[in-house]
Amino acid sequence: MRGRWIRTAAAGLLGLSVCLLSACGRQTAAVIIAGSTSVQPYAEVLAEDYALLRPDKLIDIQGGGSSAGITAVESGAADLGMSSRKLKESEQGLWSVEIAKDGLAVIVNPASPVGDLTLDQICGIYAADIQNWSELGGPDAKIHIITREEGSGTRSAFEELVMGDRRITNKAIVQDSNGAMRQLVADDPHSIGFISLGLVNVGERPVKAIRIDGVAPTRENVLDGSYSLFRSFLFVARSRPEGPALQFIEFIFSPGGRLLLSGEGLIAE
Amino acid sequence: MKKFKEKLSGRVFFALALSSISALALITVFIIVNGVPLIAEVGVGNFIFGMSWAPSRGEFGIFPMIVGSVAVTLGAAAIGVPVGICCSIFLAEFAPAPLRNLFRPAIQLLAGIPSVVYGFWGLLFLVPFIRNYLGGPGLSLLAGAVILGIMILPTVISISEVSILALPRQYKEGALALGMTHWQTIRSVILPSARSGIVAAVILGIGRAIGETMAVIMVLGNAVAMPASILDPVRTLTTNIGIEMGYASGPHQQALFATGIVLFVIIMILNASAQYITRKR
Amino acid sequence: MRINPRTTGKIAKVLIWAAALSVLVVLVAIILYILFKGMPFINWRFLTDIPRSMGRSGGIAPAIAGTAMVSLVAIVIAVPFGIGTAFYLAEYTRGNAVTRIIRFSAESLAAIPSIVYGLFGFLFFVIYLDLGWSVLSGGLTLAFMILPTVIRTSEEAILTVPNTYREVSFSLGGTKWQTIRKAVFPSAIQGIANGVILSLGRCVAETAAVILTAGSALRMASSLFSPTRTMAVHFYYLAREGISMDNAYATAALLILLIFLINVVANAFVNRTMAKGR
Amino acid sequence: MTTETNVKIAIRDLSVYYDKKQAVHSLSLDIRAHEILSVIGPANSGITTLLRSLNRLFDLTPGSRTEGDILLDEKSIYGPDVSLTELRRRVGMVFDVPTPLPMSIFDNVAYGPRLKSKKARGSVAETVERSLRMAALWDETKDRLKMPAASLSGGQQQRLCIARVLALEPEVILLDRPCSGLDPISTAKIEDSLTLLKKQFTIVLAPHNVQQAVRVSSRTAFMLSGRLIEEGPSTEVFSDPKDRRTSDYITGRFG
Repeated sequence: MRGRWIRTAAAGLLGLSVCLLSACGRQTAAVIIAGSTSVQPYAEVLAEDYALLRPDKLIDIQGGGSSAGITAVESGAADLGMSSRKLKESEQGLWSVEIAKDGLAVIVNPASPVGDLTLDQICGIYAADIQNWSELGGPDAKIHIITREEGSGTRSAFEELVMGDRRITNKAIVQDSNGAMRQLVADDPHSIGFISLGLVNVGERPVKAIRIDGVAPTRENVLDGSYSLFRSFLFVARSRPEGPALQFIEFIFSPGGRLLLSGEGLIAE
Repeated sequence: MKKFKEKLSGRVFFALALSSISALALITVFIIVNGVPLIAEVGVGNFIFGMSWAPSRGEFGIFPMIVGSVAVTLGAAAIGVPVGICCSIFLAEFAPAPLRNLFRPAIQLLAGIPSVVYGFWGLLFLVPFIRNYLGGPGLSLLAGAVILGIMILPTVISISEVSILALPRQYKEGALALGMTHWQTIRSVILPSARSGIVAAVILGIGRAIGETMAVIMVLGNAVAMPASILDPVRTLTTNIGIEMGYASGPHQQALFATGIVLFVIIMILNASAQYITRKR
Repeated sequence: MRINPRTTGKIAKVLIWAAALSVLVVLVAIILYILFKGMPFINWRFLTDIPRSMGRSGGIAPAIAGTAMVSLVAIVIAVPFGIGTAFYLAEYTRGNAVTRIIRFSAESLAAIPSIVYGLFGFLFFVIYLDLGWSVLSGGLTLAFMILPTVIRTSEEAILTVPNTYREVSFSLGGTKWQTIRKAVFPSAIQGIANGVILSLGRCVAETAAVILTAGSALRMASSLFSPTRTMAVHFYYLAREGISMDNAYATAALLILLIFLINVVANAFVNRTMAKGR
Repeated sequence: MTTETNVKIAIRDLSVYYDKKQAVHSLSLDIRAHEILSVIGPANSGITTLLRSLNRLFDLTPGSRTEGDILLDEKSIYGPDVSLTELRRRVGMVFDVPTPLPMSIFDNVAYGPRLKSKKARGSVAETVERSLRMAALWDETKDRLKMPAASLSGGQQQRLCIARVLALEPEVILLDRPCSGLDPISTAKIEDSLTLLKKQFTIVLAPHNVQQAVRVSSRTAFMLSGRLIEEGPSTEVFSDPKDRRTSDYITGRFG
């Protein structure tokens, strides 16, 4: 009886070690990139083009969120991390580079008469102080507030830039991606949401980006500093990258790479 | 040689069974080990009955989601169970053969269709309908309940039908011989006799509803607040995991595992009661 | 006021017919609507091309390959373990306490939501075993997910094999292994195959568990260790983020056709069993 | 103990239990080589249990327990060095309902021989033909050996089961009410084959009625509630039973 258990345990260990060994023998892509899903679409577009240039250097891009990406870089699971938030105190030891700026657009349905809000009004809406569009010059309808989920880089950028120390109301609808948020605002005439400026014009149906304190969310206004809602997209590495990772970053900063990012709506000069 | 094969085969089967069971045990252990520390830190009461969920501020209360799960599931049951039982009676007692032959494969197909397809359908038709005609943002408890009500139909229908068909013919023949009408027979003989099977079907359907994730992420709205009406957006335990797992790390991730434990326990209770009820028969 | 039993019977009958027909209509509507909207976009190019700009245009070949690879891994791993366990439960330890515990846990685990399997797979395979988001992680997670189902359906199939077959085989001098292999297995194989094929269907349809474990990479998976995106996940992104409705419908239609095919094959097994007069 | 040299099976003080219920009460009985012994008695007399003990098929029943001993050719079948598969091959069994396995006629008969090692099995096809001939089934089946066994009639299926046992080349054949579900013509055919087989085998038969015991068996044992009441040459037991319970049963007062 006892021998049987031992033998079975041995067989189990063997199976486990095979798993582990095969994990070590994993065929690695040239560069593994993980992190913010806000940055991910742009990174994928870059990688798609880079594959035409250097078909031998495979680039793997994974989502997971800014924090997960940074953790992955720290643990060595990824070569580069994508972050849509600033590095925290504890992360200052990492190497990072801003690949582009992304404006944050507050969007409403094109049917909405509201086109101009102050930062305070937006904060008031998201804190549920203002609950009806009529208070903002719109129709008498409840405002359907849409936000991103806890942990999202876009959400933390929005909280930092707009909310200060106020809280986003827990009555807000939560969507877990820019695309889903955009889709919902395009559907619902009484909704308000926020997405990357670069994605405002990317869906099949239109949404309207709101002027904030009279300033339209455009690349020029972000660049000259008059539009205040923007964040930096960072690539992060454990130390100064070399080899294929460096080559990929060089590609991003080449004229071709810049053009690609601008073409996708980011602010990359 | 034969003796050797005999011994070997027994050992191999035993080893396979043992590894399957340890694999299944592994899941339970893993979820618990990863979730319990956070529950312990926050406190069971604060975790389960806490009203505020803001992991970035260290607030981990999942009560609104428990309420959300229960409300959506009850709604789904209110829609899916009566309709499902009617369908199973229809299939077992009334349906003409050609209709039955169309119905059964259709039900089976529906059980197999990816849940995201249901969610998509809800997003296309149900959500706009609710927004335009009933009010609110459309993404709502009601939308989730309707979608889940449809999704549990195959489970409820097939298990109830099997339990009706499993009844001895004599029950029905005896009742009809006593001069009961067909409907009286169904109501006073067939349904009571098949009761335990039908109850099990309902419980399993509820289990499916409470465990569904992707379809409801798309239509529920996922707000972490107590719903005041069926037109409000809500979040369930499963969608909490599904929507936040992608980004979570540290205590936030642990809190999602802890959510998994609560879900696990609810399902276990439901399932144990379903098994108890079927066994009692 | 008492209503005459004939009237209540009629009312009940009408209600039941109405419920059944409305269900049928809703179900057929869901299926036909998606097929109708999606079929025109399914063509050779859609099936064989890679997706362009996040799936806005182009095809879904990598998602098809990803679905096939992930499901295959799951089946290849879950089936031997599941069937072996079922034989152990049904043939070696029938009716004792250990069996009851195993059976109870298998049945309970079959009811655990797939998202919980996803959580487990993410932490165990992706992080702990460091397999990353990959075909292997996704496949292993799905293997865990379908294991209870495979065990249960196989055990049921084995238990429906008449006991006389076993007695005959033993009385003819068969050993336990010979009895299982020659008398029980051939009679149970169709029931087992039916369960396995339906589990395959679950793998194909699953979203929550694979999204957390196989990742969402659009690139064609080159090995078991590449991240991939299954059709169901691809559809989820297309539909939810409004990337391309046409491609979303087409992917959904393809999924429905695939599930339909799987059901037809599974039913063929059951019908063959019935035709044999068992 | 065995004064007569032709005792094939000696049952010594056998008691058999299912969990707590006792099915056979300290029963002793000699079965001689090349005889047909009928074991008669009403339902639930322990006859099936007794038969299943002779090839230890009863061991498979969960919760079963056996006391006493059974000697086959003067060696205990409960001995530590006894191979169960060997024992069951020497003591073949036919069940009360036809039990064809879900495979072809040929494969059914070949099932036993094929379980042996390659060297020991010889030509399977020859064994199958010989066995089917002995069971008087060859002429009816020789043209459709590949057909499923289930396509045969009930009587043919039962003869197939007999052929399947014969293919093992056993020494003893146990038949547990082999004709219970069959029509008189099939029954007659099976009884004919039994009489022929007597020359080569020792046969223990649980007949499905008293008349069958009279027709085919040389000796008869009468069991009631797990106890052996009486045994002797069939002619004696039926014409001049020593025990009142035996005569009551034979004359149809109960059973």
